[in-house]
Amino acid sequence: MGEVNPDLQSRVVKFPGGGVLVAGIDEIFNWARSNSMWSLTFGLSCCAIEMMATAASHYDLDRFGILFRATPRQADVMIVAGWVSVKMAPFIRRLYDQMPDPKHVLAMGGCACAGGPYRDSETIVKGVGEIVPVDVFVYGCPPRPENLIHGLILLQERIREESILGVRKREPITVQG
Amino acid sequence: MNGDLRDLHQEILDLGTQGMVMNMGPQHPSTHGVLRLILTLDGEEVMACEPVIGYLHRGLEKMAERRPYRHFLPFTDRLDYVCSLANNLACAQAIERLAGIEVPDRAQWIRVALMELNRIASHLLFLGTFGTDLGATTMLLYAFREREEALALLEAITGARLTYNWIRVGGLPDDMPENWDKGVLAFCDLLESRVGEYDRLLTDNPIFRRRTEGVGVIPAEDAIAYGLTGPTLRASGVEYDVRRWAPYEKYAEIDFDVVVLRDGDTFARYLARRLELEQSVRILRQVFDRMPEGPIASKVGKVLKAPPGIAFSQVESPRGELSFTMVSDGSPNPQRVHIRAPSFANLTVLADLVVGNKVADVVAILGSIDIVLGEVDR
Amino acid sequence: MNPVRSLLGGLWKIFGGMGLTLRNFFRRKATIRYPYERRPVSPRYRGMFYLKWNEEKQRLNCVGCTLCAQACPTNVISMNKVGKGTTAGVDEFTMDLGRCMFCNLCVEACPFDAIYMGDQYEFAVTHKEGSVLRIADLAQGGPENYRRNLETLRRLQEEAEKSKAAGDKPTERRAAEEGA
Amino acid sequence: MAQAELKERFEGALGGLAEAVEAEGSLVRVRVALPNLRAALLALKTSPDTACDFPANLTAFDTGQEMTLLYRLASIPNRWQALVSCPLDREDPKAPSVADLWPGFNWFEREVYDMFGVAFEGHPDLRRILLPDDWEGFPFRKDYVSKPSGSPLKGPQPTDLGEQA
Amino acid sequence: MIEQALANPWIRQLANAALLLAVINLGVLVLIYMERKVAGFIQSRLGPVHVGPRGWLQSVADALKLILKEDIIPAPADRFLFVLAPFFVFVPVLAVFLVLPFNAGWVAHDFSLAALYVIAAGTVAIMGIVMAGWGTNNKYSLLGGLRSAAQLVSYEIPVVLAILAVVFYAQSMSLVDIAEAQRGFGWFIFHPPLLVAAFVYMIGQLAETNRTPFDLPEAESELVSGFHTEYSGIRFAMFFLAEFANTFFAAALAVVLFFGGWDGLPGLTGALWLVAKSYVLVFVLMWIRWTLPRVRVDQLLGFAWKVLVPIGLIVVLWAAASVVYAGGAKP
Repeated sequence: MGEVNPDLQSRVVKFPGGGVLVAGIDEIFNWARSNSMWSLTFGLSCCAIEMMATAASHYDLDRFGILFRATPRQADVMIVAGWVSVKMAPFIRRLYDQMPDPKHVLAMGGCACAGGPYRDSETIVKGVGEIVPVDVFVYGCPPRPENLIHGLILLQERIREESILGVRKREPITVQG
Repeated sequence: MNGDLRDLHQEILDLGTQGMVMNMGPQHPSTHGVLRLILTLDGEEVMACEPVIGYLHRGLEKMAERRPYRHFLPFTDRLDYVCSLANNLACAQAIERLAGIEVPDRAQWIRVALMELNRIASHLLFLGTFGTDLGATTMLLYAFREREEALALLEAITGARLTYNWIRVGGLPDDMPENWDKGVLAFCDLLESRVGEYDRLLTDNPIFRRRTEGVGVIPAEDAIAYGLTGPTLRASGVEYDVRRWAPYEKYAEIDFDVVVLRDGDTFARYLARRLELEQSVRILRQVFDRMPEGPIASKVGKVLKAPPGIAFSQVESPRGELSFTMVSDGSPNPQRVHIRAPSFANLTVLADLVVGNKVADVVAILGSIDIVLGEVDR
Repeated sequence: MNPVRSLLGGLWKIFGGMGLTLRNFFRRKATIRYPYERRPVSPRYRGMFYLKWNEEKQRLNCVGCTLCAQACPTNVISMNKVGKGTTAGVDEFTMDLGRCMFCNLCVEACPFDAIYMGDQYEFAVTHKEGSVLRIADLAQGGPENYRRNLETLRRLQEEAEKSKAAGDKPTERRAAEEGA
Repeated sequence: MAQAELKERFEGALGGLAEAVEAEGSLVRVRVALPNLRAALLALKTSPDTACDFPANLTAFDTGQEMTLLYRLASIPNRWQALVSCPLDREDPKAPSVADLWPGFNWFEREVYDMFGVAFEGHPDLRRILLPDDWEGFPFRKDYVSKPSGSPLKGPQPTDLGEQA
Repeated sequence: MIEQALANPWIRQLANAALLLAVINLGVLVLIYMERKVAGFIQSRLGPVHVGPRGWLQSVADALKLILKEDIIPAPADRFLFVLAPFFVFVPVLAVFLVLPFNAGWVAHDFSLAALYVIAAGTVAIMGIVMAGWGTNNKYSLLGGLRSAAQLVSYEIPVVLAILAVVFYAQSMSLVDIAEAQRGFGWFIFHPPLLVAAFVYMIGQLAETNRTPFDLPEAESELVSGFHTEYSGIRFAMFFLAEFANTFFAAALAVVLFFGGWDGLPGLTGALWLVAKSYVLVFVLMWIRWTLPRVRVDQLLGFAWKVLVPIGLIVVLWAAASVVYAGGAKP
């Protein structure tokens, strides 16, 4: 995820050995980031119950260093668990905007991924991807806790491939909600 | 309710003190989903509260009108996703009553077992989240630990963990797997031993008692006028349990107590659910002794049509009376489906109940009403 | 009540709760270390959907009758039928995970014992299009059996055409009626 | 209790307010005309013969030709309930509010307003409840035409959806 | 050369401070790991296991990640207060460690009013929390900040009273002297008045370190994250570190005051004994945290004024009486 700013990239390569240095730092920071994905408690519906079950004793997300934070300011990953209604959409966007970079979104469940069984309902957004960029889709209705963990591991792998110089192009988005 | 307090607040407002408007939700750790509460605060005290709902609205009743009767059943799973089977049952019952379909005895007994097992899972979730609302995070983990066992049993029979869709019009899709009854009885024993632990951790805890006793009292008359149902109503001293009041399936033949408490406060609402766990265990123990052999589904035509008319079902879901009202015009699709969601009715009381309490009590009271936004918003 | 007694009583209750948490501290933990160990799922578990492979006939059981698609409340399934009667089969069968409710209605609707829901439940992907599964993913035994299924169907069709030429019509019609 | 007796009780309590009363099991179906609706509901609530003081349900349905309100009131100690139906004027649906009699019906009336556009006269706070405030039309009416939904976000569109969107 | 430099009192103090900072930060990382493990074990799960061997590197990963996060200052916030607040919380916590005696002679700076200094410096942190609450311009934060102010003002008194009782026994306000007075298992906890004082002190410190059942300023289920709701990245890390450093200090101070400081069985260095005893106390604090529900704000204040302060006063009188009439700890 995230496009590398070509300007910045070319500048880095010009330094002798700079590439190696950046790679080393990248490795360390990506290790840190992928192992400390604090996620925003964003339970919307059914999937939220499975998300809670994943954090509970039997599956224990804390093993991977994943904590649930209530405030978007301290979260790295937004797990959107459940269907997104038109009424809710602006709030999701705002919460996403409130999260500090680097941030990732995991859509949990068929509804968050693609509208799910409610795709022919007028009040439902056909996937949270229409509102925020999604990194990992976890299908299932609702996904088993193992499935969510699988998704989170995929996200970890994805984060490890990123570079700290990867700057996501962000433009300020005003949401009137 | 709290009329004097509201007058007092009006006086304070007239004096020129300005309340602070605080938005709780839609994304808030303890609104149990996406409920938004617009609170007007005077310091820590709530002067007014306006719940805003509809953040999960997906027009489920509208979707039902576009589908054949049977196609709507899986959608009902996602109403009250903590106790899906009760929704399945309520929907199936409404269709059965509308179309005049009988259900075989064995299916009715299995349905009772499923209901109670699911009620246990739901009440365990309540105990856990209620503990978390009051800061006792560990309760959540313990309750989920036991809930996971109940889910494993439900998974063994239905093949799903949360959204079961295991009740069909006219019966059940499949019989119990082998040794399932033994598993359930073993779980009953486990739960009974663990319930004592919950008491030690939470029910007997003096801090917990102080936080909940005498907070958010609903008198019996108010509870009736607001149309509350379920443990929320029974905690106020009204004996209304659909399982007794208008027995469905085999509940008329089962011996159990309806948990009725007098105080009507947050603690009573908690305790009602906690005590219902034991009643559910009691029911489960009776079910398997009395289950007859026989078919588990009656024959229903491929295209299900119902004669024109209005029928409604009443089911005691863990949150209260769940009722599907179905209007048929004789075509394969229902003309109108209305879902009387217990959480929706129970939530109406919140706005008046929290006035005069502290912010922390709002969380406790909301938790004790035990809502599921999926069925509030439909 | 005597305030001192109530204070001490409260403390005693608190110690009771703390005793419980300490006991749990030393109890066996409930955690399943998922990527390294798996919890067995119920044999009835409704996970990933598959088309049953019939080893004897060397084909998929599915004859493309679309009963499952009709039974689906959310239009998850679509298929392409080839041939007819005894030679009927599918050469394309897609299902959309993004809409599926895993409600089992399609499985119950199938009269040919052709579709099932298996025990696989890992559906995480990094691109949205990953939700649509084609016949090669769905066939039991994977793309290999999908290819063999096509071959069998082609062979059956050729045979049918041969026998049609020989004027053996009635059996075919009966089979077609059963199929519908 | 015998059905005939139950029917008599209800007829006695309602006087001439009801158009039809039928008993079936412990359920009494009552049909009321719109002008008598509030009086009939009040009679059901207050009359000691019926004592239906529990607001169990309120909904409406639209057949395309006719719109009907459906109240369900229960009497908890007596174990009976009444299903009151009241046809409405479909062109200009209006009904008296009973939110003052049963605060529990407050939200139910708002919901019926939200979905069918029935204006409850005397309701303290008749606004949309489930749908967004700026929604157009009343979706549960049979003549409602659904619109293709536009983008969920108002204002400037997000530009950084990358390759996923 | 190093010896020469260290002879300079300024450089010496700076070196001490730097060493302390490093030790504290390391200790805090261990503490965070411990907290998560303890929470996990109590809750019948494992806690961090996959990051590094047995999850040892979990807090390192967290810290590194927090450093890398975008630093957001919300537009409506009071920039000055918002930026300053974390320092106001973090620095006093470090400052109090200066007077903590780890072993005989192992103290960065000892002076005769150390006990008073600890109380005074600790109070500055309240300012930071109130500043964070106000400066963020967020209503949750504001409520959290106000709660914090009320809470810390109330619980400061029982803590001071408990320390006062110890001072009576030790007849000195220097923490070194207090620890010295308990040499040879003459721990103050064994004296009945000070046993009660220790109780009062621990409850008061639970409140001062904002831990459940008194974590109202950041009550997650009510105020999202309380006063640090809007803080992200490194600024949040400072609050986070300060909270744990504070917890550790509260436990270490309790050890010095009541549990004999570095006194222990011979064979191990005194400092190790002190740290070990502190960790046991920290474990108790965590154990309490993961067992009890949270109290309400009025109950919190009521408990301080109606229960803890009277008990504290009685303890002070009791301690004074036993020092004067029965000789107390000193012969």
